[in-house]
Amino acid sequence: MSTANSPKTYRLTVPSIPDRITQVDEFLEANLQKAGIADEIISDIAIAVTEIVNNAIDHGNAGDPEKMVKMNVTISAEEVAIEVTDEGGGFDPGAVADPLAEENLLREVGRGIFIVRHLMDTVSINGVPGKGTTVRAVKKLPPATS
Amino acid sequence: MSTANSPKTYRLTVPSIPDRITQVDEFLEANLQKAGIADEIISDIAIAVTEIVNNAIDHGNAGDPEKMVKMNVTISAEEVAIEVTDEGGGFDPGAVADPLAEENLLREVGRGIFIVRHLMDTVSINGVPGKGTTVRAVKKLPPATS
Amino acid sequence: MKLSHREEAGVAILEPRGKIMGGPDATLLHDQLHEFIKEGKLKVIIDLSGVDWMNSTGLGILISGLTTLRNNKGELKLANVTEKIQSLLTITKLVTVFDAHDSIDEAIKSF
Amino acid sequence: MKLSHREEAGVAILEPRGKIMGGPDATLLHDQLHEFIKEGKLKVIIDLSGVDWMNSTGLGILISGLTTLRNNKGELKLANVTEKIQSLLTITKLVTVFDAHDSIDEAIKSF
Ligand SMILES: Nc1ncnc2c1ncn2[C@@H]1O[C@H](COP(=O)(O)OP(=O)(O)O)[C@@H](O)[C@H]1O
Ligand SMILES: Nc1ncnc2c1ncn2[C@@H]1O[C@H](COP(=O)(O)OP(=O)(O)O)[C@@H](O)[C@H]1O
Repeated sequence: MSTANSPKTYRLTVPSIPDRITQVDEFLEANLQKAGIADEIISDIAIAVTEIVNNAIDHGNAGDPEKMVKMNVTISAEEVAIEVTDEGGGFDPGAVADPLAEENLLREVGRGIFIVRHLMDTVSINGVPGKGTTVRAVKKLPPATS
Repeated sequence: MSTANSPKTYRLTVPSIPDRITQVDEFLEANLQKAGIADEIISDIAIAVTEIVNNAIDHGNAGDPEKMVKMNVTISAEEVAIEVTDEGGGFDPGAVADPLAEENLLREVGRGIFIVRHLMDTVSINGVPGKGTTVRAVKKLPPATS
Repeated sequence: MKLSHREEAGVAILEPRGKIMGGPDATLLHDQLHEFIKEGKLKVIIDLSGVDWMNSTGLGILISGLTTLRNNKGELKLANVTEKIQSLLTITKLVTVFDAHDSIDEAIKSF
Repeated sequence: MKLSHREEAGVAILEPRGKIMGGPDATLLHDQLHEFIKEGKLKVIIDLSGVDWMNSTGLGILISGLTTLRNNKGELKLANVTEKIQSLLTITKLVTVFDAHDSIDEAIKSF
């Protein structure tokens, strides 16, 4: 693979409009495909990233189209690192209700971060009141077979 | 009132498009207002008629825009009679579930005919398989005070 | 029906106006409730003061709002129920299902 | 996501295709389920064979369909759950909530 040794970073900024998630996904998947990453892994990353960006739009920026969501996608031979930053009030991930608790099973929402942690290898959430939230999630890639 | 002694019939035919209910209501209310009927009574009739026409569109004609719903509104000094006919398969009003039963209270649907019977003085439902359903509902008017 | 909404003391307040008779009305109200759920606004009041009348479609929308919010650990309250709507709630036994209040203030305090 | 639907043996079958990732998807699916309820079609199957993947928005839509239909005395079944979706249902414990079948035929028979 030609990109094997030099990490590349791709950047996208979108306004907080729910329908823009389609554009975010297309941008992400196109760049991962260009880097020769397997479809199986691409869909895991895409699921996780759409969760994170939906949260940034809905919760962080509360759907205010004046507020932006920034995404960096860094692809190296070893991993794909995603960083999503919003302009919201930050939040405490420890305070999120357990989506596996019996009484929460029929809730329509509340599984996003849980799924991100399951699909990605490392996830860090940095919410600073007044400065927004940055979520960083990394997916390790299998060693190249060629 | 000038129309006191000569019953007048107004006719409207609409295709089975759910949004057309607005037009049906406007047609009905305009004619009842013209006849000098009190607002209180107009809204009772309007509630009942929108129930009947929604049923004709949704259940009778199953939302097929090629099938029509016909409405006659006859206004006399004594009463307002409504007749709504669809092109559906007819139905058995006796088989409709009781909307007051405990286990049906949280259903979103199933209260229409019950409400029509409550608001109007006489209601007859004539469903003929292959010939559609005609619902006739009459509201008695209070004696004129002038 | 026309629909607007506002927020007060952390409670989302829906303000339908006009008549709730079916057609486009159900979608409008339902979409707004789902928008609230997505944004984590789970305390919702429907202010009925501006509603001239509703038929069973309107009642169905209220029930859908109630059950959807409950499934998501939220709560729906009604405020300013007019006489005509109160009578529909009574004959359909839905008075036993909804928590209705005489004013927005009282509805807010009841959460 | 693209959405079509058909009917078989008195059962409404929803056929979403593509990815279910949020934005416009939720409204589309939810409106169609409400349309079914209005028309009295209360046995519904969601055929997932054409869905590449979904995120929690998709799971939320499935739950909303399930609870909305149950509230209306209907039932929702899943058919042709792909491996990726099955794994999401498993880790979120939603396997215990949904009735899933390997084919449309089996899902129809299960009502
Ligand atoms: N970027 C963010 N800014 C502020 N709050 C957030 C953000 N991301 C997540 N949250 C909070 O964490 C909760 C759980 O998020 P998640 O697990 O994705 O479930 P959902 O988004 O379906 O509610 C959200 O309801 C919200 O309160
Ligand atoms: N014009 C009609 N043609 C065929 N079936 C009808 C018609 N009107 C009513 N029905 C049947 O009667 C049932 C009860 O109607 P209704 O009390 O108005 O409740 P809803 O329309 O909310 O289901 C409907 O679900 C439908 O099965």
